[in-house]
Amino acid sequence: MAEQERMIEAMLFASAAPLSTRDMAERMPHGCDPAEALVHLRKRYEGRGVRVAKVGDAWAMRTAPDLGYLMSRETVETRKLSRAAIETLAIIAYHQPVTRAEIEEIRGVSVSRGTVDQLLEMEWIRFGRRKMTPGRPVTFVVTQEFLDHFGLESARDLPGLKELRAAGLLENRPPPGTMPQPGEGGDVEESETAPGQNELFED
Amino acid sequence: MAEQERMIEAMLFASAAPLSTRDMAERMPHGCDPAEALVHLRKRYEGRGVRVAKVGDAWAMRTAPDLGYLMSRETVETRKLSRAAIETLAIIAYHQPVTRAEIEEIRGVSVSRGTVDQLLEMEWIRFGRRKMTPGRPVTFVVTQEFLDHFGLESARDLPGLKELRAAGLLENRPPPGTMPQPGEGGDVEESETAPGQNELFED
Amino acid sequence: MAEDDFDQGEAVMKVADRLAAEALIVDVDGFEGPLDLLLTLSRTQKVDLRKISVLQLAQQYLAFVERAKALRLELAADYLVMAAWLAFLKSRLLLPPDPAEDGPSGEEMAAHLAFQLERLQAMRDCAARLMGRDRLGRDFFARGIPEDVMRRRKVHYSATLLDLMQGYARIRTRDEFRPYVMDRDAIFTMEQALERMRGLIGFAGTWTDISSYLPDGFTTDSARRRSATASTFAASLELVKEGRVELRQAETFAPIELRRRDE
Repeated sequence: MAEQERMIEAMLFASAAPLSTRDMAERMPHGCDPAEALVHLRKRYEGRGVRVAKVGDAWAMRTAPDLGYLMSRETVETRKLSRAAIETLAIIAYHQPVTRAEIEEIRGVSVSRGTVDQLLEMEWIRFGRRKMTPGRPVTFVVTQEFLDHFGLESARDLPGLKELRAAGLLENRPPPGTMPQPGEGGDVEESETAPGQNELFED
Repeated sequence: MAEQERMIEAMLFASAAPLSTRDMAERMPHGCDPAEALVHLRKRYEGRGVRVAKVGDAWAMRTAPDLGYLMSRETVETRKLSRAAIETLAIIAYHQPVTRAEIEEIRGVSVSRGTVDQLLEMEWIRFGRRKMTPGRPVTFVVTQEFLDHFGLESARDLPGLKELRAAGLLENRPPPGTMPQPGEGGDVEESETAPGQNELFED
Repeated sequence: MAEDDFDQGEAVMKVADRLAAEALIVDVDGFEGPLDLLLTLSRTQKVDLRKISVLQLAQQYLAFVERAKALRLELAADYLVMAAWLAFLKSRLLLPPDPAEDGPSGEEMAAHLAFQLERLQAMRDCAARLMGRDRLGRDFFARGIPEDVMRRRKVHYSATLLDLMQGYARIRTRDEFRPYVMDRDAIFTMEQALERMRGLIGFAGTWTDISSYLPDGFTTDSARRRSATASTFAASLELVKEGRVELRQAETFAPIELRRRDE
């Protein structure tokens, strides 16, 4: 019986829906008696943090009602961060400390106040040192919470352009027909763009 | 303490993902000690159908492996991994933090970017700290999801790790003189991308 | 699997490395690089990898490559690189060491190769042990009905590192492509320069600074001036080659001057 109790305990824990004794019997080896095992299991969980509850004519494990307050923080709705927020965040992570004007220059579009506020509220970014340029604009940097969330040890561990490419993340190709043809001056273009890009990736 | 044990029992039971003691402490009333309660709870579930498993620095409830046969309906199909992906994963786990070049040295062939990409996507590996060697290459390490999936308490518990270390097989020995390095003779795996295109994207 | 290896091993013992090579050749696509092939070949020796005869292994590998050549099979280049290295190693192992020569001894090289093979084999074994473990979602299971349902609605925004990197890649690649698509107006190609100069050199009876040949609109903006200067200079060289003009420069960094050459 102890073994049968183990079986129904595991099934009730892992099942995505409540199980009737019939469901359990079907999964268990022939000759088992889930009804009796249930009696034992219910007894075992009496007064514990979890209990065996009857749901219609099926059974499920539920946390004890008096501990519901422990679950309240898990009642969160997870939403994907917007594209604008992700891009802004990425720029801050890669270029920090960075001013709003610099973010806008890199993104090529203006950054809405809401986006920055959202990232600040999430505590993924914070204000950094003011820049020593006219107007002394504030800068943004990423926080420890940011590093924790993304499983990074430091912002310097973010992969560079070359590694992004190696990981297959730079798949975009210019549309066909816009690729420079040999002898068309393609070499010149390439050598002109290179230094500017490298600059941005300097550690 | 009995009450604290109930609390962590309820929290661990309710969550599908592992929880750290910090996660738990944050949700518990002030002054609770989830670490001590965990010791008790772990003991209580010894030999049961469900057990308290350590996953990195977090904890999770998991069904006992010997009862897996009862759960055929809950089985999740994991993506079939290629031999290259499995070997790459093992090398990252046993040699972490490890760079792409080191993986290639061990396997004797270049690592296709699809392989690394797949492992990143499955969240079994992530980027680690950069290596303090020329070029500051990024490294790869295994994740909590990896530990959870393979039922490991920590990466130190990988099977055979001690023996391998004792046999010197986890050392990074530089080859004497000029050994052929992977990719020297044009790599087979990466050749799907046209060479002309690669060139254009070089930093 | 074990039986196959055994049979293969027996065949080698009885006949020769050449036949073993032939047996392997059928499976040449099945190997993951030269180290993998070497590891397979080493199994025929039936000894602990620590006691393996690297010399014998090198010979087996070279026989394999010879055989592949004879059968006109195309081997990837890295197999041939390894073959060249093993031939070198073989000669080092067979010949008495030359005291005048630098570099690692044959024994050191052989030891490292044996180490690599042992390490690769160890990693294969580890991979197999890892995949054979009890696994989440197959042998043991997580909570089937997680209770983190939304009761109190608090929005939590999430993003993965992949999202972040893709976002960044998106911005960076946009910049990368801009020159190809949009900045073509900053480029004065050599063909354009040549065409322009062919029309103008008829009037260059006296020495003229080639910078005066830059087209309108290409002299003020620095990127455009750079491009036009380069292409005009290249076009001038082309015209010299054709014997149509002469070039001269008084000293380093002095203006480059051009004059029509009369036949």
